[in-house]
Amino acid sequence: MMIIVVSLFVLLMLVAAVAALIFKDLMSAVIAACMVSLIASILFYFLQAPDVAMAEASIGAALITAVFIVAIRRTERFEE
Amino acid sequence: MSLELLLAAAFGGSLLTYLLGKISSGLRDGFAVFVSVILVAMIAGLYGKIGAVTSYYHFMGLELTLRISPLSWFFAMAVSTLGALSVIFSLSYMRDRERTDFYYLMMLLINASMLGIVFSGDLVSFFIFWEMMSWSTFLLISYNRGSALAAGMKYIVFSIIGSMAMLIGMLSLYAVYQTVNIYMLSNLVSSASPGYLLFLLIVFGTAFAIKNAIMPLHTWLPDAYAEAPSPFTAVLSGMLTRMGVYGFLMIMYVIIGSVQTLNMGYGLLKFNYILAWLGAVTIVIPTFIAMLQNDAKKLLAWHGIGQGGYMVLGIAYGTNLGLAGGIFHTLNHAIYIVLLFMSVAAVQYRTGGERDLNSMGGLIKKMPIAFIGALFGISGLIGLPLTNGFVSKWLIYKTLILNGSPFLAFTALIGTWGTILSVYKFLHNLFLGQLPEKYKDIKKSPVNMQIPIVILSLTILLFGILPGLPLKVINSIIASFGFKSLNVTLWGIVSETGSLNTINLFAAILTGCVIIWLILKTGPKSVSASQENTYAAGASIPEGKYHYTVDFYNPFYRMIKPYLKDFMDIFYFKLAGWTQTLCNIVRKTYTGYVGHYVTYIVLFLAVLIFMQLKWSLW
Amino acid sequence: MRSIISIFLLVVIAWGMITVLQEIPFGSSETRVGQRYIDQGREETGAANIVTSVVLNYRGFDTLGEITVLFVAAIGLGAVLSTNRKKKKREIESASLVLYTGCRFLFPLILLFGAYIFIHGHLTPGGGFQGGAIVASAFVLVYLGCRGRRISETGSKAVESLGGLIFIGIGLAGLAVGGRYFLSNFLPKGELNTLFSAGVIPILYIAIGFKVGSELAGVIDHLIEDSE
Amino acid sequence: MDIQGVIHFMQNYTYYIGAFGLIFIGLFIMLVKRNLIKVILGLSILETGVNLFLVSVGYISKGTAPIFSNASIEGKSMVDPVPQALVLTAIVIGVAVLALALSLAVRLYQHYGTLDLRQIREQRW
Amino acid sequence: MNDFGLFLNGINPVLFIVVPLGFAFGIPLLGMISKKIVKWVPVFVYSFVLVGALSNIPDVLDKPIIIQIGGFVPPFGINLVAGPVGILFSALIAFAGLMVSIYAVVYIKEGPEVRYHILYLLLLTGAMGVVLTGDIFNLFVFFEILCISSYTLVGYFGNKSGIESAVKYLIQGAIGSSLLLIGIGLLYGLFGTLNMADLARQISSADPVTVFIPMALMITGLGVEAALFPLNAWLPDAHSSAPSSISAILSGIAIEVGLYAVIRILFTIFGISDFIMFFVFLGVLTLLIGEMCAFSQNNIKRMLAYSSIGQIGLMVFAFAIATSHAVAGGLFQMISHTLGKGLLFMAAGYMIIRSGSMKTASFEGMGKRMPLTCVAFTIGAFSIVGLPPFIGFPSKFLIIQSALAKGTVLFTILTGLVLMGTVIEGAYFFRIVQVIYFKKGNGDSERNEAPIAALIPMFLFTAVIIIIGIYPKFVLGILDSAASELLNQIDYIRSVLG
Repeated sequence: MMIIVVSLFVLLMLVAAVAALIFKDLMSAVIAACMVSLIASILFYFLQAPDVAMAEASIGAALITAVFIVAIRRTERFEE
Repeated sequence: MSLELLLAAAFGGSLLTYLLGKISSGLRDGFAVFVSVILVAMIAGLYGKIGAVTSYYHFMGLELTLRISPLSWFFAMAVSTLGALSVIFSLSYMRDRERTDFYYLMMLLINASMLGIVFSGDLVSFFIFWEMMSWSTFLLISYNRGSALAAGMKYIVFSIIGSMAMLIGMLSLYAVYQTVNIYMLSNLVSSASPGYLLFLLIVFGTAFAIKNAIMPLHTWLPDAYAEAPSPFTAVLSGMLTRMGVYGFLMIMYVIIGSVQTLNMGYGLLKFNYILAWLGAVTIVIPTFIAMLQNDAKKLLAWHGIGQGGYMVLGIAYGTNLGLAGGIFHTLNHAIYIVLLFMSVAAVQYRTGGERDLNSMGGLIKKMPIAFIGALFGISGLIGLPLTNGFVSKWLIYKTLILNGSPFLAFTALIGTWGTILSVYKFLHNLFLGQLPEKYKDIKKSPVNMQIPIVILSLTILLFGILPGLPLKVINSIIASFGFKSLNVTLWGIVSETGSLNTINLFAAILTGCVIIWLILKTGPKSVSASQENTYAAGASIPEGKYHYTVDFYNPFYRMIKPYLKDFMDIFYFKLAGWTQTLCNIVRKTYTGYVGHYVTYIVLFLAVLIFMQLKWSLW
Repeated sequence: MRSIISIFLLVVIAWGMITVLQEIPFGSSETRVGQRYIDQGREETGAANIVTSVVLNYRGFDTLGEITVLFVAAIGLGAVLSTNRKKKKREIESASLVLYTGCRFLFPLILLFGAYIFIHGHLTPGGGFQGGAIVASAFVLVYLGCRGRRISETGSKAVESLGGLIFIGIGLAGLAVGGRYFLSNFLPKGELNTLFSAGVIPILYIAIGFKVGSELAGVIDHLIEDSE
Repeated sequence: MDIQGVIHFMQNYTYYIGAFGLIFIGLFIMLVKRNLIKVILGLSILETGVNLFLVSVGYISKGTAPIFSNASIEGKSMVDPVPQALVLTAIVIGVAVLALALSLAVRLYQHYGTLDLRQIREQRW
Repeated sequence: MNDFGLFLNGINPVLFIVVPLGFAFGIPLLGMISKKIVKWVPVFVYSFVLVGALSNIPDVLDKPIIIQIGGFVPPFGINLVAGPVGILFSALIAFAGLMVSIYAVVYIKEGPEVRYHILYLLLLTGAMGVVLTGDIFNLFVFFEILCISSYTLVGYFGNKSGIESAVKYLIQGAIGSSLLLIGIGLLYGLFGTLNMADLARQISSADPVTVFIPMALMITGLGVEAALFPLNAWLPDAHSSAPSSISAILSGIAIEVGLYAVIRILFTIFGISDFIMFFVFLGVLTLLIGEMCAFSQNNIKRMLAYSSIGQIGLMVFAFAIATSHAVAGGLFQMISHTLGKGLLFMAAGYMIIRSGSMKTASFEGMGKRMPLTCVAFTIGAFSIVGLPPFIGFPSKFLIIQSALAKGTVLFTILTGLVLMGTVIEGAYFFRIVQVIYFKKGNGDSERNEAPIAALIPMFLFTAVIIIIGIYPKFVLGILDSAASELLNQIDYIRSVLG
């Protein structure tokens, strides 16, 4: 039944990605992208890649999101 | 005396001249004259050493050779002599101009590359020297700035098109026969298929037709001649343009061979007929356009095109008489056109660069030597008996009539009429008529300008009276192409269908002159009258009432003007405009919007994938 | 319009992907090279974590390139942001006491955690990159929590440089003294699954950890600067 | 299609669908979005997708992580360590590119005052 | 051969990568001691690399040097392959790098100089890694170093156009590298190996349909950097906004290296040794588009950049013919383009500084103001157009010759198109030469030559352009063996895998 869980995660991840596509508020989009990264890191864990999962969680999800947020703070928040 | 040494001297001399110019201009002038004269002597010394081959360099696995043949000796002699005369002429013309070092460098470099062209034993060296000639000519045409820039651009674009066509032909020969040696090729190519030969003739023909300014490809020439520094225009018109003739001779009669060339095509669509007709067209139209010019150099330039037509006509005909006529005409044309340009340059030098025929006149008294030069020059150009032009034109007409081409002969004749009309305008507006007030105190041309003018004038007479001198050499050229040689005497040509004997002519004309002189002698003594006296019957007239000869042939001009537009030039300008527009449209691909660029990338990938999945390209 | 074209193009690409993915069935990968690493990695490198042995030994050259990429980005980011940077005095509202104290308290702990991760890279999941990122996140915390606190630029630069130089030095040492190969693992391998094992791997990972940590911290630092 | 078939399909393709779904969504964002930050976000999603794909290429059914945390573990059914190593590298490269991109975006905003790529077109044809 | 220390006969090629890298890492430390030293570091480093590359030429002509990193036998570790191609390119990179670094000593005066020199070293290191590596993922990594450092260097001045170009370049480049990475992943999934030779061995027995998809991805990905049409939209922006020294390197090294990667993948990995019609057309298209865009430019650096696109098209055309002569010609064209375009950009750099504008109209009368620079520029332009006796002529000669040696009508027509591109190229280059020399400038006309440290590299380039133009046999030997290395897949596999 692992596969059901995985499929749900994948679905959630794709939904988050689509959300990142749709959101006009860049902040929300970034959070959605962060979700994508986080779920991806869980998927990495399921794929027996703990090293990658750690890297994705710490770099891909955390640091990148921070950098995005800083960048948005310094520019503008809404996509017109 | 090896050919390598000759070329090394030519190229080294040009560079050394440039360097010497940095030290002292006198030293540079002396050295430039020295180099160019030495080259003449060296080449003269090569006479009779025909057939010597030297391999001087290996380039990308090809053996580059130099070789001297009768044809190349003939051209080299002409090139170096005229080059030397032009350099001597330049000495005062170029004094006090800017960048004289550069001028001499390019002048000698062009001379050297022309020598390289004619002495090349293989197509690669031929191409290399050809290209060097092209870009150095470009630099020199642009020398005068202003409108010279456009002329230079026109020249170089045509020139590159020509050399690219030549590159294709040359490399295709290399790819097929694994050699670029002209003489080895001449043995191999004769067995090629007619289609391939036609391809070769077309690509090489394009290159040489551009250089020789044959009718649809002529438009670079008038501007280039008019805008280049005048002593260089002399070289440009005399020999550089005629490298096209050399090229035609080489590709038609050396590489492909007379038998193959003359049998190319069917009936009236034979290659050489078409070329001959192009030549005929080139004679007629430019000559009449020349008539309409009011710029002395442009007028001569259009004649340069027209005379090139005679050469091509002679060469294309492919009989021994015609070839002799074509080659001889090349030489003769070089002599008198150089002379004419030098005369114009002398006038220009004294009048401060004036070229407009409508604003000059009456210089005969002020610059007699220049007038003599112009007179002899136009006599040669028209082809008056006792000038060299007569002999070569005679040869060409005779070929045409003998081979049953009255139409071509007629067109050539029309060309001569046009020539007469227009050169009279030239002579009259420059030297005859009223002298404008501002040129009252004009001085004679300097000695170093007079020397070349006198030499060339005498040469015109010499070759006109003794055509056998050059014709002997031309005879050996024709023989080397595999034609029957002519029966040449010192005074002319003997043949069963009518012979030329200049001594009779000479005698007749001399007699005529003596009679006229006697008649004049018996009449009342002529009194030298001032200009005012002849034009205003002794009364002094206000300056404003002077009338100059402007708008020569104006009614005629109005009549034929609509038909004599340079349609090709307009067409090329349109073409350039279209190219520009097309370029601007293409440029719009790069829209500046990243989204588009990303689309391009994805599109490229999608196309690759689609092609493979649909058609399995790999 | 653009969307339709884009979707069309992506569908074509997807078609190609589907075609090729038929040949790569999930879950049964072609592990010729990988299997050898699993079989012999322990003897050849002495690291328990095969990923680490691949990253630092079998494909150590990639990692050298990788830290270089990060270095490039850090330097480049500095170059991009530094031009005409205005050194204006900023009004910094100090953080609340709770936040401040919390940050001060958490900072060493996070650092320690990061250090643990990169020191144990050859034994457990994790390593220089992950540890470095955690170290960097400690700095992010300080930047956000304790406003006005900065790491010294020279210090972080020196750490960056030294980290890179140590990596290269060890590589060259391998070339010069060890097995005559660049980056060869010339130190004794030790006993599997102990801290002091796997030859040069821990040293490399520590160097990477410091380097990555200071670089990522530097990146954040540059970006945050004068953003308030 | 019965439930077994669906599960089979999912077992075979779920990760691939996830990975390529991310890749295509990322590409799509980059294709149609006009906001620079959004485009960079698309790039980030694209890179995550690529990483996910790489790791799933190296997966072996019922495999274990390639770590010999104690001596008793057999190396028989470990997943391929190479793609994991590659992905580690790729993640770091990705963060480098993204950080650089964002810093450039910040600078660009200072120059143009907008992030709309349609208006940032001074360099063209 | 496997036992290869720091020095054997020549300098170990791994040092070509490691030494610049080490110095790049060390520069921040050096910069703390003295900022003056920093700018001489690239000069020093690339003199060393140049000597090293040249010292390896005799060995390499004999058989390629295979260097294993970490001591693992090829399919299981990363290896460097310093064959004739690798050494040829490293010598080229080192030479161009050395020259441009000398130029940069005086040229780079503003901005964060220390960072410039670090990034410059890393840019060249990336290029060096790409040409030397024998592992496809390693290629990706070095490629990223190359790309990322060029993104930043394009935006080095931090001005509006620089940043804009850098952003655009980055977006396109990042998509390219992602596609490349997907391609690598697919290949790994298919064959379970990353070593080029090993991949090549297995691909020769694989189903062409499936193998093609990763190839398409990789070609697209690398094609962005190699500036194939229509993936080259970044190029004119980036080349024109970067500092001129960087434009010289981008144009002379970066796109060549990208193209190298493309042909390495096509020829060596995928073993496509017959001529590839698609790429023949692509090459001609790239050439024509590049030249046509350059034709109507009045910004000199954009013009030169578009001309680079044209040159790349010519190279692609040459490589796609895929006979040994054609490939040698393509490599030769790369050399001549590196030298010629490097020279042009360097000369243009100072002309821009002196005239204060990139508009071609502002160069009127430059021939008087900076005669030496202008002579260098002119020679570079003539060489790019392919006029004898400069280096552009033999290279173009070789390419056209091998295209015509195909003997088909189609190739004759394509050659005609290529030469038409040359005509356009000639037209705009000659126009610039006219503007420089034959137009009277209205500004001040006193002599204001570029500094001597900038003239030295220009004149060394000029000297090499003329010398190789007259004696092409200096390079023909190594070009021939490089061409046979590229075309001879089996020998490559054998020499790497034993």
